[in-house]
Amino acid sequence: MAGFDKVVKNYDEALAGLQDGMTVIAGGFGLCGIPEGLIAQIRKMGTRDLTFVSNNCGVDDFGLGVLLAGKQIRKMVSSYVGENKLFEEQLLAGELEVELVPQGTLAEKMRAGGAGIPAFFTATGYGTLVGEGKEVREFDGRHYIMERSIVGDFAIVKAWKGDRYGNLVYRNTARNFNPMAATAGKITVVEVEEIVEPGELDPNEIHTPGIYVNRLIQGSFEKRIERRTLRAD
Amino acid sequence: MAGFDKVVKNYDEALAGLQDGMTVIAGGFGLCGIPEGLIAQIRKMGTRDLTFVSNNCGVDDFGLGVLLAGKQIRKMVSSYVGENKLFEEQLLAGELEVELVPQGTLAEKMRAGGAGIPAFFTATGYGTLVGEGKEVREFDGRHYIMERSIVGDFAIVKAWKGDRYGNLVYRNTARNFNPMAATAGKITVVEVEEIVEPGELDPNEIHTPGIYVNRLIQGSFEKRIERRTLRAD
Amino acid sequence: MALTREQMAQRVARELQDGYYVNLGIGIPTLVANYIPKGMTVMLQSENGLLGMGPFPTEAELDADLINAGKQTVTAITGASYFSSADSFAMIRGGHVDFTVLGAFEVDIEGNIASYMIPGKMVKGMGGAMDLVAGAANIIVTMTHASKHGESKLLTRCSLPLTGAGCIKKVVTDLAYVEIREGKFWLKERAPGVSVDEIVRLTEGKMVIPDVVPEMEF
Amino acid sequence: MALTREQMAQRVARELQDGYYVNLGIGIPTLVANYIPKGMTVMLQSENGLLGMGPFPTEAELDADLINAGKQTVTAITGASYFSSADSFAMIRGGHVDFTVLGAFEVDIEGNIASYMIPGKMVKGMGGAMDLVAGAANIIVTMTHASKHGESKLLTRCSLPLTGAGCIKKVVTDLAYVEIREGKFWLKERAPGVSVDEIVRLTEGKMVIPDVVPEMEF
Repeated sequence: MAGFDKVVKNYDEALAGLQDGMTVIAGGFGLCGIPEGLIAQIRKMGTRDLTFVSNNCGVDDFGLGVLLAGKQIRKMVSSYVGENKLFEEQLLAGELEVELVPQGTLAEKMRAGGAGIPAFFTATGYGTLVGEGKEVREFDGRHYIMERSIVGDFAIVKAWKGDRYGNLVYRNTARNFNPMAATAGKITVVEVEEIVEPGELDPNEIHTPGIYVNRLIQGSFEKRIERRTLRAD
Repeated sequence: MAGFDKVVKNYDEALAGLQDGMTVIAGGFGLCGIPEGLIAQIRKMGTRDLTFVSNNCGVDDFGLGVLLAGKQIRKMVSSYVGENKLFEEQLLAGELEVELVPQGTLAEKMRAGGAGIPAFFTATGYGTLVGEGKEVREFDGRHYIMERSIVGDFAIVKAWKGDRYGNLVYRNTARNFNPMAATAGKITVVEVEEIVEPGELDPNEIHTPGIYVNRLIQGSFEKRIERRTLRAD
Repeated sequence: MALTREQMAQRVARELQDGYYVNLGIGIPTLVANYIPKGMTVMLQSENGLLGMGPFPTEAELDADLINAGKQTVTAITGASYFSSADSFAMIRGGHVDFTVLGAFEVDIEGNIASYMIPGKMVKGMGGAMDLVAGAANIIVTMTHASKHGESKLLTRCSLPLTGAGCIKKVVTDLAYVEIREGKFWLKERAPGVSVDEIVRLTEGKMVIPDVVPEMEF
Repeated sequence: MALTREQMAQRVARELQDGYYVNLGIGIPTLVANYIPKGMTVMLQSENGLLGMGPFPTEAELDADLINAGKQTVTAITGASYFSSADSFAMIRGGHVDFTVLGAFEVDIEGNIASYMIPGKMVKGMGGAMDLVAGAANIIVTMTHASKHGESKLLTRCSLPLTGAGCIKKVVTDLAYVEIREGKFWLKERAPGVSVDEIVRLTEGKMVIPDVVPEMEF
């Protein structure tokens, strides 16, 4: 099954073809479940003018924040940003554009992009700034706005385990946006904690089937915790 | 956690409240993964004028076909019907109405119904009878039709294992329409092969979270095979 | 006396019912989990993708792959499930969460809510708040009745950009429990020792006052 | 000589590439799986919810919970995955399946296809066919060139209700391999021993004939 072996040799190969001005969809919520090595590789490549579709933009020295440091991001499509100072600086300086999208709408836009659905209706954002300029439609007495789907030139994804065919499983809340991101990239690149052989993952328990995955690489992860919170006992 | 124990004592309790004229969404593909005991219970109750949203309508003496025998179905919303003679007879006699929906659109209509999305656009069916009378919209140079979501008064679902909180896992291709059906019922009733205690199912591997499940019952299944096909060796 | 944050959470908790699936926002709403009435169980949904959220972890339980919507480390209870953010918001948008508690800057007599953006300040985003207010049939807002400068937060018309339109029906403030319907606030309860006059003075939007306004008990 | 069903499947199989995810319809398309070129692997998708479909089972392997889109019992290969029908058609509609093979009653010069309904006969439904033709970028239709009565199935305009509009680009019949573009059929290959004249005679829609039409080899 050589044609289905998605494992690439190194990070250069993992992100080969990524060019200035492209749109990248990234998995992760805060610093949880982010493709650390792939972000580091984009930093190293110095690719510029990127549009990132990602729920958040990391912190100053970790996650997508490191690409702000390199002034590599032109636009963020996110639900919540500004956990880092660079973001605010670049936004105020006009170096960075931001499009705020409600979290659930963002997740659904990615899902729709991967599923061949160009647009859908949601009540989220109706009557708010998010709904401005968007088509409004009434269904069964309630108002909804039309939202378009999102597809990326690349998707960068972090999974727990992946087999050589690209079948993926995620762990706990590190799943978050990763499964939708995986479906919505023209080229989907996945970084995993462990590469296993086909058959090691139960076919009933695969979160992302390998058909969505173009390239797979084993990473090593710092897994930084953004808000370490403990209980007393 | 008494408030979360979804297990009901018997089939009467499982389908209490089902009334003439209601819409029922049913999981299953062909005879695979169908809620056999719940269908039998509807047969026993004799509820009439039901609209069933189900990919198929069973065979003459099994699956939803048994409800045709009881003349309990007024309308089928399906992608493929007519594996049984009763269906054809009742259709020609005007006793039964059928709305044909492409299989993927049907699955998505259920998913949208459960997900609070009242309508979505798809290329499926554009330029065909399915698209007639539906809104057509062009996105990025391609034509799409608008499809509405479906919600049922009841959903009847078959799963492999379920814990008392209603967390479900399905087995192999018996998953099919069941996960979407589970989300799209105002009252979702699930029949499982095995009831387990909370914690026995890995939280990373649950296909349907218990929030969607109102009632859970342990069934016994014939699991009839529609097209037994073997290879020579 | 105005309610403490803990008392506000306590009052909100009285709206819970056994078997409710509940989403709690950041701040006072989070405290509601500490006041679930005895003999009652609710299950907490965290919109990043967890149903059955448990308490914060011990040092030994700490897991970078297990956080809540506020990005704090948490635990999961027995019988929990994890899912994607698309599946999580399908659950929310589809109205499957029984009860949602959120903070706010302002609410108004039309049930509008403003909670994510103050013009002139850095805009950080709405996160999941717009989805939560649009998806929840049963939602309660908890916030102080007025600002520190005495400016009412219960208005005729929200002054800040909206998080959602026409979706709020219940508000617990530090002074009162108020319902919203028919374009009016309806005063239902007052904090112990707080006069109806004080509540009326600090409510800018039109408010209906019944003959008797019971005091909350703690 | 017109191609046999097996030869038609064989000709279709030459369009495969190593690493393709493939959906095969019922009938002749199913036979394509028997002719995957040596040294090449493809993975079969079954639209009811299986990626990595294997051969039919032995008696010992028989499993009522494991069927294909034609409702036949099947097996799954090592590295397969199961998913819901919504996820399966997200995969199809989203264009993630590399290659789709379907039967048909008719195709026309605009790439329209009719394959599910003959008016006057009992309508059984389109199943997944409308989704498959709308979702696949790379789709090949295989059918006999004409009916038993000599009526062409390659038409100017389909006479039967459509399964999809403007979506077919390649057709393998028992007589020829034909491409569709610019509102015309383009004759690319002919079955061994079948004359161009016979193909033209049995093609109702406008067809472009190159100077040389190579014979297929088997």
